[in-house]
Amino acid sequence: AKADDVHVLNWKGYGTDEPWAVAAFEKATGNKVINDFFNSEQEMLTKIRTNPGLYDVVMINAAFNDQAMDGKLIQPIDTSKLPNYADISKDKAGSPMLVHDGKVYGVPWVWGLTALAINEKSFDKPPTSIAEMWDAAHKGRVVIRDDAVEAVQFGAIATGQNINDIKDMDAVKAKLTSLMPQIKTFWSSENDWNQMVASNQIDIGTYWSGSADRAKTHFKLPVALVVPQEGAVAWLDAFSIPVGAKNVAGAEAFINYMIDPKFYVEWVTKVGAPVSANTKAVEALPEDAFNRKVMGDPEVAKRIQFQAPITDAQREAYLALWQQLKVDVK
Amino acid sequence: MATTRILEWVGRLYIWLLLAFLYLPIIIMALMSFNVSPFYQLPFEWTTEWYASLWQNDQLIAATWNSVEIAIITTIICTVLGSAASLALYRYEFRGKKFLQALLFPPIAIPWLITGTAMLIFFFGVGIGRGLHAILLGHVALALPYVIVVVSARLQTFAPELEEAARSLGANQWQVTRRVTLPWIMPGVIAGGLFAFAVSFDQFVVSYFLATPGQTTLPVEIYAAIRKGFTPEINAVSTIIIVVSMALMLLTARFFKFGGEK
Amino acid sequence: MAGVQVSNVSRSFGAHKALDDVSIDFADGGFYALLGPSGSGKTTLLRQIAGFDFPDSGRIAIGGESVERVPVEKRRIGMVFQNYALFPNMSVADNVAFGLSVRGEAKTVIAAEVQRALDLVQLGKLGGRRPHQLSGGQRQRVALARAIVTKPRVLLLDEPLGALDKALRVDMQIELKRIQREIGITTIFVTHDQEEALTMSDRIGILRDGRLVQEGPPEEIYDRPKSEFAATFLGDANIFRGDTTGNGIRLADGTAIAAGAGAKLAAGAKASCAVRPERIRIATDAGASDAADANVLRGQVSKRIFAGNNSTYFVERAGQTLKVIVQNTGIERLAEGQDVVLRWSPESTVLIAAN
Amino acid sequence: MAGVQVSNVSRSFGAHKALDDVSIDFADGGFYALLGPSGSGKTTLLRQIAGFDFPDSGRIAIGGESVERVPVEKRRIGMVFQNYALFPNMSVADNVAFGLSVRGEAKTVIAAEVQRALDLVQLGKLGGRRPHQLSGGQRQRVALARAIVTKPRVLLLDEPLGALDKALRVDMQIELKRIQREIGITTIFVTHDQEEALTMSDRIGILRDGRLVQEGPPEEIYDRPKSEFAATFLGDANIFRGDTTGNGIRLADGTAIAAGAGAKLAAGAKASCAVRPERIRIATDAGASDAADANVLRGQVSKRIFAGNNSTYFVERAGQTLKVIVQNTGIERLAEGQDVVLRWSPESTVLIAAN
Amino acid sequence: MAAATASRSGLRSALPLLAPAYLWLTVAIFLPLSAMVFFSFMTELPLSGKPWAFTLGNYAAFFSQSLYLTLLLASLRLGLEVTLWCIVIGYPAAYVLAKVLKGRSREAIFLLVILPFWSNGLVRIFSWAMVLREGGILDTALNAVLPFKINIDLMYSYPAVIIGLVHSYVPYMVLTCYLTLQAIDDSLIEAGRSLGASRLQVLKRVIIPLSMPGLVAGAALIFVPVVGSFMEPRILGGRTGTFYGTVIEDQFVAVFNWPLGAALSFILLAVVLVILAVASPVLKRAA
Ligand SMILES: Nc1ncnc2c1ncn2[C@@H]1O[C@H](COP(=O)(O)OP(=O)(O)OP(=O)(O)O)[C@@H](O)[C@H]1O
Ligand SMILES: Nc1ncnc2c1ncn2[C@@H]1O[C@H](COP(=O)(O)OP(=O)(O)OP(=O)(O)O)[C@@H](O)[C@H]1O
Ligand SMILES: [Mg+2]
Ligand SMILES: [Mg+2]
Repeated sequence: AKADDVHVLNWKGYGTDEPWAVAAFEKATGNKVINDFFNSEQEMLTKIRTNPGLYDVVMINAAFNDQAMDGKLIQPIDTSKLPNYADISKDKAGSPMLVHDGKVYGVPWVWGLTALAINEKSFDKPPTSIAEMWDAAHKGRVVIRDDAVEAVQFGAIATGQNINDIKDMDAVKAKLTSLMPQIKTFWSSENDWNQMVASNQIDIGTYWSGSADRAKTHFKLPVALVVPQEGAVAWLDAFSIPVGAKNVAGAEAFINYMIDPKFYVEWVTKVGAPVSANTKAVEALPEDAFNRKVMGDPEVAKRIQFQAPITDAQREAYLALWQQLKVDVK
Repeated sequence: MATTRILEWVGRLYIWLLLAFLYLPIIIMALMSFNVSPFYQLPFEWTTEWYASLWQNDQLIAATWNSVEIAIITTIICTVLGSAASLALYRYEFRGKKFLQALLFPPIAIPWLITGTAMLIFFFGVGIGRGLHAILLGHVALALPYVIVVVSARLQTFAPELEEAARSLGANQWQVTRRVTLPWIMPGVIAGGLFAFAVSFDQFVVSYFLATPGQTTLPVEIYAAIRKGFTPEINAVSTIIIVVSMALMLLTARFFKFGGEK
Repeated sequence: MAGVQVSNVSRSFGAHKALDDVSIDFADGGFYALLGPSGSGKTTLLRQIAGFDFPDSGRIAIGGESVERVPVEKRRIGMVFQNYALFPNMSVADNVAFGLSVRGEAKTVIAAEVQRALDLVQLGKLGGRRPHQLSGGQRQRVALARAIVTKPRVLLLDEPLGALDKALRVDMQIELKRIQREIGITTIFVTHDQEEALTMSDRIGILRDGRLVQEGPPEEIYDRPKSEFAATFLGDANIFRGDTTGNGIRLADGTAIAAGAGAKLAAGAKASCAVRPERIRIATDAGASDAADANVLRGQVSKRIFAGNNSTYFVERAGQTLKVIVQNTGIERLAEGQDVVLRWSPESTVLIAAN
Repeated sequence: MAGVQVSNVSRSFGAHKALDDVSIDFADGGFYALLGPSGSGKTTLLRQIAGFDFPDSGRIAIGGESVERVPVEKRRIGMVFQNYALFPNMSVADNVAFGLSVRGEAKTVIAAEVQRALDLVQLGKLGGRRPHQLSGGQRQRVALARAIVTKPRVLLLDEPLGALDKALRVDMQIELKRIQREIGITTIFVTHDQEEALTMSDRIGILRDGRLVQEGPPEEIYDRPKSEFAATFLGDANIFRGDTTGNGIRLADGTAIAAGAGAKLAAGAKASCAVRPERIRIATDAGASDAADANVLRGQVSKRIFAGNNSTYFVERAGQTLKVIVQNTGIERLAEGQDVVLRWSPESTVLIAAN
Repeated sequence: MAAATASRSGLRSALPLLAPAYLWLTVAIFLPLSAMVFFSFMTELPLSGKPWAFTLGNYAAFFSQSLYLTLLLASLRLGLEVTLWCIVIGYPAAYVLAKVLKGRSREAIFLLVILPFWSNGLVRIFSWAMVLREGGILDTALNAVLPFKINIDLMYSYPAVIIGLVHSYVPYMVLTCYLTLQAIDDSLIEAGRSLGASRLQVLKRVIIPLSMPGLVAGAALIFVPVVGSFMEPRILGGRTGTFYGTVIEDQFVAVFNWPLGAALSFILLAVVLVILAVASPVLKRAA
């Protein structure tokens, strides 16, 4: 990597690779942005491990920050170099998931929910309860993401438990088991969801808040996000700088740019995005913007539960459970 | 005579039905590249917007070129190495031949995901690293077994006395191979080459692991794109590829005869 | 150019001995016919010489040099395969051109040579055809043209004219002989056509069950067969079995047969006499006896078979059917059932040790 | 069982007429030999009868019924292919069993029949081999066994004995004749072996360039050829060309040749006389003239070729080389260069219209 | 037949021809996979920086959880069904191509058969979704033709997986069978029929056995990857789309448990090789 290249590792189509943003950043700083992508967190970790020194910025779900730090994959960030860092909401900036021994290993970027989304054509008025998914009327028209952790955490919410401290696994399993016959398919990408809604194949399912917003505002699909009264899973995405990054200065500049309100507003309006961790950025949105009105609603804030890091053992246990459920339904 | 004719027509009809089955998704893909909705939504609304935006999408175009180049090089290397290996397996008897033949199956049987991961680690470990060269290395290895299996199947039908006849006329091993054996197995080599191209061109996993940022291949672009929303630009580029290759192939078929007479 | 020495060659397929200690010296520039029943090892022998297959034991030399380590393409042979082995992917002309073109001859030279070879086998106009568009005999001629166009030093021909009609075959025989003489190619020729073997070759070898039974110039083999097998295999023969007298044998019924040729055997031993059917004169009367004709037998005609230039009479005598060949000169014909007298000279009778 | 009627059949490959308006009536239960030069359409004709290929025009009937709409497998034919066409994936026994087994015969019946057929072609022990492990002649015999074991009503044989040695060929000829007579199969037989054609068949047809040139019983064709081609193609003939007199021709040098057989032609027309070489008597002296021998020519021996039971003398006379066949009775031999007198009867001379 | 041609020189002559291909395979596949074999006997990946030890536990996991066996059997069944469908659909096409069509059109079709293969797998699958779903093309077309109303919703079902896989793999069968069928001498077919065999009997007794090498090659090239496939089942199969391949994928993608994933794949490999080994003499005998 050349000194003034900034190598960024992120999901594809997730802000950092927007051509207009990249162009603006390059124009402002003279650095050149090179994007690389991953398809799963595990893969992201593998890519960092097997390419030491290649990446300058990497986007890591806060729940995985721990693991990356333990593996000595990322380095502390000098937040003083990031003027916009001051505007990050305090609870997020100070999240124990990102700050270890007082050092900042991740700069919060955006957060969002895995909640429910509905096909508006199938509902006269939006449901309020997660129980809607179990309603026989929707048999065969329910979707859920093919992700063991999320599915189990979702089961926890449905059974009224803390997603980060599930006490009654059996209840979760029973609840999910009874959900399986309702299900049409397991989605894995935004595209899946949108296609299915577009062809009116589904009524309801779990979905990401930012994606639901994008589907509605950008693609004009009949999609509405529902944050059920039982709660929803929330996640926080943050930027980190890998150990051995060759262009730390560039990385800092890039991260700062990414949490800048100007970028954020443009991102939301042009493309659709999750909620920024920068309070100023959210405030810069129009009054009735989804990310401000719904996501900023304190009622909603009370109901959501942020994902905390989980151990490998837990993860494997969840996967085993999830696979068993999928096999049993065959 | 009459039944022969009828059977011939039934046969032709059947081939057309098969082609219809094979091309059904391709036609839909092409149609959707002209549809406004990126989610295959009906009713159909005509647009060429996706072609226009494809034209702007340097990254996708660059990735497509990378794919084409890698697939072509892979095809060439695979057909050469694969045909040579098949010939050796056909011509000579030696101990361990069965074992070598069995070794062709792990690359096919082990899901590409595992192979790709293994390559990533191994290439990282021995310093081959990532990049187009690594992708090529991987693609050739994945496609080779297909070529060998296909060419070997064709070789089974070869009459060995033709090689003898050629040698009795003073042809050395290489001349025999080039002038007598190769023409006979050519349909097999071509089929193997087509498979190799397909394996490489549609190879996502290995490319994905071995690609470096900025230098990717078309499947990698496509798979990464679906997270956000799969744009019909991809349909557009796929349509262009199919149309161009179809034109090339029909042209080839017009000028070369390889399935040909006995 | 180069003679071929086959020394003590054996070759087995599983338990079956296809060649069993065969030694033959094919003289330089000679024309050698190999004969033998179906499955006797003729093709196998040619394959050893060509180098497609290797003897289990024994040695083969071409031009005085052992060829054990010489690959086929360096042996400078030409071969016509029993099943032709034409290259299906090439036109007739390209098939014939193959040997010259791998040698890197100039295009124009090749074209001229190929045309000459095709004209020679009377296929001058079919150069553009593919082998599968040819008739059986046409294919065989392409194979022949392909083998001779390279002017090899040894020509191995495995029934090269078997699928041709008589007229064409004679033409080809003449061409083959001419080429062989002109450039002195050592030619080894497998054929089932006896007349062909007798008329064309300098020497003949007879194989049986992988062993060389007899070997020599055509007339010698024909006139002095060393075994009943050789006598009946090459040409036809009436065989009489009995005990040796001094100069012939005595049959079981006491009739003596005088033999003027063949082995010298101690009196009393079991032996056979062979007489060629064409050497026997057949007549209706006992008179006009010729002094030289010491052997006289009586019998009855049971059948006559017309075979173009001659006819064969089957004559019954003491439980044995004798064959007599009579040239169809257009005169006398004997009726079936007629009593006849057979006469032949001792010189026409070969004494053979019982085997 | 069933005769085969071929009526006005034509078949072209591109511009080439492989069959040109051929009509032949193969009599029920008859043994019919098809002769003709290489590429004359013999195989093509068999293929039309078998139903592998279809005439461009004309009609084929088997047993009186047109077979245009009868598929191959319903025609109840047996065929020996020129290239054998053995199934490479089956053992010899399975090849032979094929026809019976597709017909659904019982296993034990099949085994017995197959063994019988294999014994008959003297391959009883090779049932377990694969075709590629056989010699050429062995393969041909398997093809023969496979065709006859099903007892078809029409047997189409395309050079079925071409790869066999004489002894075996005679055995097979006898077997074929026996089978043909026993179950009365109509047999159509392509061969290049003239003796075979003459000795075995009831009738012979000669094809040339896709046309039927002459057709009839063997002796008739041999003794009364209707064209120079027929005369020289079947058997050998000395041809004299000149102008017709009343009962023969006059050569350019004035010599008259008397002909006792053949066409009746108006005096003065161009015509030929054909004389079989075996009909000519050759002698060193002019004396002892036979009254019946009206034809006498003088010449000089240029060559003698030994051919087993006979020898051929080549005699030069007025720029023409005449052939004379003499049976090798073991007596007189003429030296090359010797002046000789040739004599033959008008009855041995066939008058042929010039073509 | 090959044995007959084999020269006696054996390995030494074969080596120059074999070495490039097998060296390449060694560097790019066998060595990496050996590393995977090594990992499959570990408790943790050394990469992750955690302490690791040797264990057979990953292989034991296969036997201790019925889940894996169930899925393996399901995958084998899927492989078998897809292979059979490919034979049923592809073989006749190969036959027509090799024995019925003549001339240029044959080469063109030969090439056209493989062309769909050159499009992206995922794109193809999305197109299938369009065809198979309720209100999709198949549904609409059938309802337009049929007098009564039916509901075709094959999407997200086992048949959808089969259709998608057959579509992806049938060209293998067509082409490999074509290669051997085209080489069969027509006179063998004629010989069969002259002996009284119907077209069907000739097909069964002569043509199929002679084209067996192509059939076997095609079947192997289809069966083997289908057993390990995960993408088509996942996308087209909906909630029934869980197969052995998808659980292996999960071990790599969802959790960082490569040792288990690798162990599961090598078990798959072993099973597949055993099946091929057992099947090949059976097929040979049939040939
Ligand atoms: N498929 C074909 N295409 C073009 N010409 C052909 C084809 N098959 C046969 N011929 C030609 O038709 C003529 C007759 O062929 P056919 O095989 O009947 O000859 P044949 O009498 O059997 O000769 P032979 O004794 O040499 O076997 C030959 O000149 C041959 O070249
Ligand atoms: N590959 C083989 N495996 C087993 N036996 C074989 C093989 N090749 C030849 N033979 C046997 O060896 C013997 C000699 O075969 P060869 O081909 O030399 O006979 P041939 O004299 O050429 O006979 P023909 O005149 O019939 O062609 C035969 O009995 C044959 O069956
Ligand atoms: Mg032979
Ligand atoms: Mg023929």
